[in-house]
Amino acid sequence: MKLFSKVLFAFFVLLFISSCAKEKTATNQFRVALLSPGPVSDAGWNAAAYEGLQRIEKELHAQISQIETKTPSEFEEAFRDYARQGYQLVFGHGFEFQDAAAAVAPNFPKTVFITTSGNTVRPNVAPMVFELEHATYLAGALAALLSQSGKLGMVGGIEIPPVTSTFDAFEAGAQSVKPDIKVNRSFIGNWEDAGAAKQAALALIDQGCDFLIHNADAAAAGVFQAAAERNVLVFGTNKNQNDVDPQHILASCVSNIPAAFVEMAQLVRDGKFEGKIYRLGMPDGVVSFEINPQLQSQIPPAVMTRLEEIRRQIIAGTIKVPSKV
Amino acid sequence: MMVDKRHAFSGVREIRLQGIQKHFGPISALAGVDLTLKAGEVQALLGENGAGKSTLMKILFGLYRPDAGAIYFDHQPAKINSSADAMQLGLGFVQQHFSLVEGLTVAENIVLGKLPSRFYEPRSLQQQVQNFINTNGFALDAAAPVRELSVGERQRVEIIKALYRQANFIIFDEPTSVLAPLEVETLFATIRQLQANGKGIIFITHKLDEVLQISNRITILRGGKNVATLETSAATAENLARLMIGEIAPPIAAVNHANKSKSAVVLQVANLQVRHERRHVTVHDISFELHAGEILGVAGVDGSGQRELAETIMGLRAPNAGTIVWNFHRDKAQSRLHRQRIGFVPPDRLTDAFVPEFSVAENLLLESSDNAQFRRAGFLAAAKVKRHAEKLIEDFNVVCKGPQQKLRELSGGNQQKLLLGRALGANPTALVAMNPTWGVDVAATAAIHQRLFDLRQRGGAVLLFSTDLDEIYALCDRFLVLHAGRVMGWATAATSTTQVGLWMTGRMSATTD
Amino acid sequence: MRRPTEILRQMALWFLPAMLAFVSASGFGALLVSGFGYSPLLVFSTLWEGAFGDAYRFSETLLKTVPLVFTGLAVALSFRTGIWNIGAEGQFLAGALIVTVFGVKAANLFAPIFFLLTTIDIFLSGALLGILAGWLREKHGVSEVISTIMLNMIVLQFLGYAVHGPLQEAARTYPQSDRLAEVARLSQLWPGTRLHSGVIIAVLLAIVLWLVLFRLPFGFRLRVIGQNPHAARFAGINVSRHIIAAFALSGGLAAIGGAIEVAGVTGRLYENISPGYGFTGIAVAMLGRLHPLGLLPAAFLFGALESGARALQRNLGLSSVLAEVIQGMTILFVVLFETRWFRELLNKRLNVK
Amino acid sequence: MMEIFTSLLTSGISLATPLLLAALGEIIIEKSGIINIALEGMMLVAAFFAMYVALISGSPILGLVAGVFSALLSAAIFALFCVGAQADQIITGAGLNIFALGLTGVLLRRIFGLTGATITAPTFTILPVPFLQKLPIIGPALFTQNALVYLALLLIPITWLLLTRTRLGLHLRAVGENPAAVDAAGLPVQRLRFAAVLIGGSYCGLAGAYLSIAQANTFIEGMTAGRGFIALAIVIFAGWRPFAAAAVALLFGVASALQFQFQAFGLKVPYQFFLMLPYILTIVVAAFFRHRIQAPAAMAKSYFREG
Repeated sequence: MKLFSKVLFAFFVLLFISSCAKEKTATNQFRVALLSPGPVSDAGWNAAAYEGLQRIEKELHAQISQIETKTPSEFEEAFRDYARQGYQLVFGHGFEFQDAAAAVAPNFPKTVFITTSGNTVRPNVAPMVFELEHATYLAGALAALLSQSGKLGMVGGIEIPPVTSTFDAFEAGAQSVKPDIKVNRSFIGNWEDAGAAKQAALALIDQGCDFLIHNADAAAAGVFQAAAERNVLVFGTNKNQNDVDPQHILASCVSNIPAAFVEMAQLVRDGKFEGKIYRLGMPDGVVSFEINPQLQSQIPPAVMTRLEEIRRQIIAGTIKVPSKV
Repeated sequence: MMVDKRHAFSGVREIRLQGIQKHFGPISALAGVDLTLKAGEVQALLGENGAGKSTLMKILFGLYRPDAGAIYFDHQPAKINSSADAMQLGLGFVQQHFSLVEGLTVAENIVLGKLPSRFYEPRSLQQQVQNFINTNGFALDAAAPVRELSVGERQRVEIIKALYRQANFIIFDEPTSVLAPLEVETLFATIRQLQANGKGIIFITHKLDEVLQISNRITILRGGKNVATLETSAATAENLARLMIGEIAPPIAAVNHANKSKSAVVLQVANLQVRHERRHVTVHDISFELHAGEILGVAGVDGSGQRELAETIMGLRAPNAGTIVWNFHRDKAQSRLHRQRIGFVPPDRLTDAFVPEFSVAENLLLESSDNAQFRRAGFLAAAKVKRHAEKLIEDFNVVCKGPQQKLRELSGGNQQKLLLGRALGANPTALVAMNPTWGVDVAATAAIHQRLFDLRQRGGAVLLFSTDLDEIYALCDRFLVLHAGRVMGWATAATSTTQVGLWMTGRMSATTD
Repeated sequence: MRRPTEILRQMALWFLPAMLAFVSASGFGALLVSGFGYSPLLVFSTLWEGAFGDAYRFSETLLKTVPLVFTGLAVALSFRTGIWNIGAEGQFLAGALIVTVFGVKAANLFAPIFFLLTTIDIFLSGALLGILAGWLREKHGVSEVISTIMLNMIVLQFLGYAVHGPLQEAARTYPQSDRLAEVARLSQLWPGTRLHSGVIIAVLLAIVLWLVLFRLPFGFRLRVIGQNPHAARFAGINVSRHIIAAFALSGGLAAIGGAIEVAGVTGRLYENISPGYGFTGIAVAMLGRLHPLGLLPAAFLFGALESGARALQRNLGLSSVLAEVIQGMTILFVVLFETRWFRELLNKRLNVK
Repeated sequence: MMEIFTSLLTSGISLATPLLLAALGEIIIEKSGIINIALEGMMLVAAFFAMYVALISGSPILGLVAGVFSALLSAAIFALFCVGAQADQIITGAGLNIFALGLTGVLLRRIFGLTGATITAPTFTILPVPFLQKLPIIGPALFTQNALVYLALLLIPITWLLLTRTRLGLHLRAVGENPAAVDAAGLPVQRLRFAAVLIGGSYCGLAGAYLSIAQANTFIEGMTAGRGFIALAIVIFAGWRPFAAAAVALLFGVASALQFQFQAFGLKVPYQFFLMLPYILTIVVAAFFRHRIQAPAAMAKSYFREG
């Protein structure tokens, strides 16, 4: 104990000395920050947001900053810190950032807080909702059209609305073309445990599912692995994952998060931001359904035609894709 | 020139320690001690606790490094930096606290560090070790886990370990302090046998009778210095005591066993039966009454059921049948109020009685932390605790730096005095004591015996469990002899030791009635 | 009279290990960050500023210290009693759960009754988890290390279920509870910051626990049991009952921490309410030498490192993982220079001269 | 029905393998009187290096070697602290866990870019054992696995033999019970403990490599997902016995597999209850099979010679 307080004392002394040497930076640059709920190295949800941030830096010559926040208590702190430092735009990458954004926003009217998904709107708070459901609906339809067993499987990370909503759309899409199709879902309870994701996928395949879709972020690697082992087809989500396993990934449900981020940043920079829900889906070109060219041959032309028809109807708005978010 | 470690042991006739010095911090434990050991002799190393006997032997065995001095094997200097060196030079060490691994079997313990090959098969190893045990004339099961052995058996494991390492000189550090009288006889027979085989024996003790009985030569240490070395034939108990203590030991209080009229019954034990959860050591159908103003002894060898009986009487173990009634309180013996009326001296002070890392004062508080005497507004009152400790330290002549010293740092004798003080401090109506003078020097033993006797004189009742027959005879008004959990017979100081000895071994039941 | 060299030696002994621990941790940290193209000096100044740069940053550091104090106290109490309670995480979550139940569903109760009931139930939630582990250990011989690790996972999943099911917000959209009613929230302590009265409760409880452990007969007996349960039994102490009590108190302390995090900071229950406060609490307690007051600075150091690490990310773009490396290294160096080996080495070196 | 049972067992074994490997390693370490809570960190480091080396060399075998080697290095650091310097084992372990999580993250981002990449590393493919795989039920479950699973199965008896039939094992058990006695017998206490930590560390290396190049074929930050702590519990639950550890790990693996089967089956119970299943089962079984096997007496205690 005694020694410990000494460490602390020494720590303070040295930090105080070093803090005298800090450099001050003050700029009038456009400044944009990102709060990610997980590591940006996940090659998925968080990585896409960070890519968007990087594009904002490059294309809009903005000064950027990113922070990984894990608990709700950190969200508000991070928002406040960025706002205090004069950032004009702060993204909270997930529905869970709404509360914190709403709590901080009134104190910092000059900063715009964007949450990806959510429904909280303030003059300077808005959610940006990616309607990935448009693409998963298509995936569901395609899977149902091709499925021999009549069973489809879904592997999720944690059961949160952005995930269940995409799964609901997948199910709806499948049932729209084959009403008696069975769709089962399985959650692993986190975003990192690829081993568990693999076993969850294998269990679904054992139950007879011959098409899988995931929304498990980094852990999806396990789903792809299971698909490869049992030679079933699988859909990628969020990013275009067709290259990850070209032999087994039939198509990817893609939301172009980076492009949307840049667009939003442009709006804010140009003063065109409004406090409203920004829905971005297939009609806006932000969400797309990309079929893996290497497996294109496995889809019969009749199915392709049917798929194109559904796609058109989604874009035209004649098909209402269910969305909870 | 160094002794060649591999071949030295076979021929060494003499080991000489010269000018050995050792300091622990500012305290000087050895201030230049000389000692010569010869093959084929039993040399007793005599001295009070703290005289430096154990430290000297630990240096010889490489467990401590001396600050100064040299060791010669047949006049050639030897460097002993570790116990491994010592063992290679043909030394064996049977320590007071055995260095055995409880979880391993006897065989595994014996070969530990001496296994010739990288792989072994437990059963053939056990067979091999069993043969070794048998050929050396010991009775011991090589396959038994050490955890289940009695103290005497553990000691035998240590001796066999030394022999297995082809030890030429074997050091025994107070070997009898843990043994029952009959086990002592067995040990002495073993030692004589070893001596006959040409081994050199060093026998550390502070018990004069043993010295006179077993040794050829005696070296006496006092305060870390040589006092004298003499042939046993030339020694008497009186001059040894004078050399060891510096003055004649206070005589053990002459107990006046004048029969008092039957006083009140303090404790009534009827048809008690106890089963041990793992072993089959049980207490069979024991009944007795403990009266105020008497010292009732329970004699028996280690493992005779004394421990189980004592623990049951103290409420630490549930009896399977029978009743225990303390006449002044009919509640379970565990209640803390009760504890202040019955003092308890458990057998092993460091594991049963104390928290070695706590201070002396805190250890004195162990049984009475709820006592209003030490509290102020519900909190422990440090000043009161300290005053209590200071008083006890003074009353029981405990040598320590004060109430704040860690208990671990006290010598065994002082720890024991403290333990007795704790048990007697609250002026109990009764005292249950197990081996209260275990590992304690002559002076402290006398003091403790006096305390027990004083309690008796004040009208207190004492239930004394002991494996030391001398103690039983010296103190008890009457005693029962326990063997394998059964009462073999009742005795008084007038009963012959032969009869009691037979009862203790369970070989013959009472011939009278 | 002491010679000046002796005084110097004493001073060196006092100061050197701490300095060395700090210098080595920062040295290695500097090496690492400069490998990534950052100026070490800038890194340290940012770290400092992030933790203590202004009143607001300081308040955030304190805010991060609070939950660690509670889990640290829970761990310290149990370890002192010889209980290896790894379950502070689960108990923390249980407390968070219970305060939400009351804060959302029972807030219309008469205020004093509400507070009484809520506090009791928060404590009970953790205490019962502790008692369960204690009961499994005492009656069924299940090591508390197993049961508490398992209970952590179970409570975590149960909390997940709760915010998807019975406790989910009225809108039924997100896996989170409704906001706690105002009556259930802790008051703000410092306008303009998020600092809440929980920080006072934390310090008070640390003092109370210190009193209990070192001044009350009950705590004395707990410490005896922790050191030598056998001797405790022989001294007439009912060991089993004390152990269950320690389990309960330890669990209760952690639960209060969880409740305070929800009532003071987040205002709602989420699945990931704790980033592992229960586990960090183990390190906090050990660094604080299992002393209720000693772990206050330990928790504060962890809070400061956490706060500083956020600043490193925000202002320098240093990734969170790099901050973790520096944190891990600091812990390692502090323990290294706390060791017997190091103290002896130091003693020897200084004696030679 | 049989098929479901087989697939349950197959899946269970696959999930149990990393737990088993880590638990076996920890048994060796704890038997020597050291408690290593840095299993998680050691596995993570091994998982990363196994993936990385397998990826650049194209050989899963080389990846495995790299994984074991990196775990050995982290075990050596742990041993230097806890055996060499006698630092507190629990804090050191906790520190090492944080350090490993950070280090692997830093390296991943440094090598594969800040936003990561979906890495697909070369892997140990499934290697059916001829004949044996034809056995009913257990044949496909036990003998259509990858080489690392077989290695793990082999390591159960090997670990048991090591502890009960070799000189080193005898010395390790002794040092965990009573280091002073071992010292008195002239054996090098610290070196033995060092060896135990290294051997146990290499098992963790296998466990980590299994995660990244036999199971998921990728590396994800924090992918061990608490397995190190489960392994710690398994060791105690199994009473420090290798075969029992295998049984407990399998129980845990099958329980985990069971919950995925339930979910896949479409049972309408909140999935959180399925995820709880293995943990509840572990507690229940532990309470049911009550045994009081004593922990190594000197566990978590540093040894130093006085005087």
